[in-house]
Amino acid sequence: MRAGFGVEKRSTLSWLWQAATGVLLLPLLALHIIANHFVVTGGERNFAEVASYLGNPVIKVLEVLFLVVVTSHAMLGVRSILFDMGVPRRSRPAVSWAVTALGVVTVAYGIWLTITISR
Amino acid sequence: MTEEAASIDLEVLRYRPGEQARLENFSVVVAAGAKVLDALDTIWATQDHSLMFRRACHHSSCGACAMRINGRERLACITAMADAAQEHHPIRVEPLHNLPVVGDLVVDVAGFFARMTASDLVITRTAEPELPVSVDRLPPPLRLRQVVVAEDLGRFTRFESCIECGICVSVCPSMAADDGFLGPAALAGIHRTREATRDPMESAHLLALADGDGGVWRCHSSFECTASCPQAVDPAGRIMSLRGQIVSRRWGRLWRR
Amino acid sequence: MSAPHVVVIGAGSTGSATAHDLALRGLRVTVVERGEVASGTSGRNHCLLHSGGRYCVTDQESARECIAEARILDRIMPDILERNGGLFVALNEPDLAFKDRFMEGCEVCGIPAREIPIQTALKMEPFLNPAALAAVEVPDGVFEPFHFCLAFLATAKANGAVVRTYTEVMELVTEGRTVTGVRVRDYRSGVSATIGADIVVNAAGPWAGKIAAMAALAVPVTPTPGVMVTMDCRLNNMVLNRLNRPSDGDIIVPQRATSIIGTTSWVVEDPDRIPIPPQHVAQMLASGQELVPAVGQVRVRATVAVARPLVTKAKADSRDVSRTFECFDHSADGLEGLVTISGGKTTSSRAMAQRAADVVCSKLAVPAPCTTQATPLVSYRSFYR
Amino acid sequence: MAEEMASGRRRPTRWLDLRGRHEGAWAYALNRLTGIGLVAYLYVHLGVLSLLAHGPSTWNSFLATSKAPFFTALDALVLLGVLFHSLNGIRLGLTGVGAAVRWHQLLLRSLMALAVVLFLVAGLLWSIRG
Repeated sequence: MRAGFGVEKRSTLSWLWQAATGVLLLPLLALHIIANHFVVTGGERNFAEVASYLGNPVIKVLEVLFLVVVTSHAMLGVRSILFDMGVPRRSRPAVSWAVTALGVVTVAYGIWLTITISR
Repeated sequence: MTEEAASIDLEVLRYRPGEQARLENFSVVVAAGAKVLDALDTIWATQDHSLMFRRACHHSSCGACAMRINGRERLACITAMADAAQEHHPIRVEPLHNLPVVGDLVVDVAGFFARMTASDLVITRTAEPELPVSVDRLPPPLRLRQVVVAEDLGRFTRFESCIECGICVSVCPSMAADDGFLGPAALAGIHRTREATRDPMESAHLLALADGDGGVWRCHSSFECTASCPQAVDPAGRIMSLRGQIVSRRWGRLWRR
Repeated sequence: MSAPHVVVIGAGSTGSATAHDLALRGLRVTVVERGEVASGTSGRNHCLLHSGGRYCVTDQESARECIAEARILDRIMPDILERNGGLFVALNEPDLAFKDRFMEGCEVCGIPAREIPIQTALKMEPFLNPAALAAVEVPDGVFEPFHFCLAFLATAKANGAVVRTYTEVMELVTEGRTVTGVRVRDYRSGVSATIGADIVVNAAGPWAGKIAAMAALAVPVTPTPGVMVTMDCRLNNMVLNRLNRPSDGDIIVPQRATSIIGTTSWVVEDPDRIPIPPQHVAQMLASGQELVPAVGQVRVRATVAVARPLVTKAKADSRDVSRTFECFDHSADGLEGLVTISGGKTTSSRAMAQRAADVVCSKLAVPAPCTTQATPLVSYRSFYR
Repeated sequence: MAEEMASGRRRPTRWLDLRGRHEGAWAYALNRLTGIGLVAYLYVHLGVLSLLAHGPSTWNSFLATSKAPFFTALDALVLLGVLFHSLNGIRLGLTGVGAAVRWHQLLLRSLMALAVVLFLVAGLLWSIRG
């Protein structure tokens, strides 16, 4: 151990995950925005349109994938900002758990919503 | 500009631990061509011996006089009074950010130097086939001549370009947020040491340090360190290069498994 | 009984090396310095680690001291020296005529010197004046003066010394005809205090006279400024000297990304206020261009004037004053407890420290011998802790 | 402030202080601000979508109100944030693994130009879509 700077890496994979989800987001987000707001008359889908859109199984998978990716990107970002805002080192695992839990709840809610609408 | 001496105003941050920081105004007569450090020396010699500031070489090789001048981190010894006076009136002089202030403009570099020690950077190294740092500043005809230097210089050594002034630590937004971060200079030091060392254990240890909790992944790519470095060390570029090395090593491991 | 306590005034190269030597001999040491480490003369140094070549004709005593000390420094602080050697370059017939005397002087003083073909010299130093007539290589080197002092002080601290920067000596405390300590003002706290001492070492460089004056003593130390001009890029690998007697503007020392041309010499009263004479700067640039014509094509990064502490002997011209140092035990002036060490140059600071510490130890009847020549220094980075 | 100076304690909000900083720090601060904004938007968006679970009439009446200029302006703001964050993200991803580090400034400027173009194209499509 030199001068107290350790080599432990609890959070070092997070940058790579952030980058990987970011890359995935580029096509998924483009699809989401264009499909839902640009190729649609009036810029928004009415209820029937939404239901039929989500009825397509490929679209359903892609939208759920989008939800998972965007949520993990967002949670990693929130965690990184919280760490930068001075969360002490020993509280960091708790923060990680908290954002993970929030992310899981968010995704679960989104999936429930998707299923409810397209049913 | 005339050769005459002129009176120039400065406001200098005065501070002692436990007291409120305040800006104190000084007017000082300096010669044309004087640097900010000359002005501080003059204030110290003629007006106030209690003014605390670090200084040694007065020619940008020791790194002691790094401070914020008009809100920008610079070496006071090579910052012209005339230029600083045009930017802001009065010239504002403050200590570096992100390091504890001992008094007035003096920061405690102990934590910073401990990081440099962790990087194992030795300040002498074998010379590269070009004269370091100066290379970009050389006027083009001189640069052509430089190419000749490439041959036969294996026996020469060089001091590292990094003068350990702490400017990159002061400008770094990640450093401002995370006190476990090794910071730009130390990470650049790790990159340099890995270039120079022939010891694979040393090299692996340093890469692990760079990949660790206080390492390269805490950098937020603002490139401020590279933009502000008075010695063209390019810490950001070296941090990114370390990331590339880490990623390719991990990638390689993934497939060997 | 605890070890005797010595207060060293000044954290320049002399004071730093002296503190290190005394601490190594087991004494309790406190260094007081009114500014930052090396904030006076030592910091604003030409950075030249003398091989002795510069003095091998005019001052062989200095030259011998230089080569011996350079070799010791190479052992105790190898990490913070650039040992690229130096060239003495002949540019005209008088220079060429000086060459034989120079080679002879080097041989007498034990300085390894060899003439190299001018084409080789130009290959090693592509910016050297291509009209050069001859070049002699000697083992000159470069150090960085701030780290030089920090390394001595870091080692002294590791051996128990206390270093108080931003602490100025206001008066010497005396009892009868004995100095018993110093009255200091600590600018960090704003508090004045007395530090007791068995012996006070005055290592204040060109300010040594001011300290001595506090005890109504005079020391023959003359503040003798020189001007150095630092160029905005590095134009040489090795130290470049004019192959002749030392004179103004005849040496270019590389330092990191710069080249420093030096130097001139005159005498001032107050070493705190040294105006930089513009004609000296012009002179440096002109003579620098003779050695390295490219000097005329790059900008000036900084100009520095700083007072050397020259120990005056009888002669008047400051250039002819010996570059060696003196240690004054002021008991000869009827005042006990005060020793002044002054003169010299950074290359010889370890030897100066040895002399001062010898005097201090003999006065305190401490039998410990000097071991600084064989003791590697710790990293300068451990000074701030 | 005095205590912070003596301890050298980090100020978590210093990254927002851009006085004297270069464009890289601006990009960093903007990336962070848009990131925070987009996370907030994500939850607002999910909240609004919950109206879908209440059936067609609730959703369709919401659609009617969402045509108001205020919502359009909000949408434009979100689109700007998305464009900046994702295009700057491309730069961060590339430089972050050691690619294009030397051209990071050029890269930033080019991507920002692209963001403006994409925003204008989106605006054009929006307006002609009717």
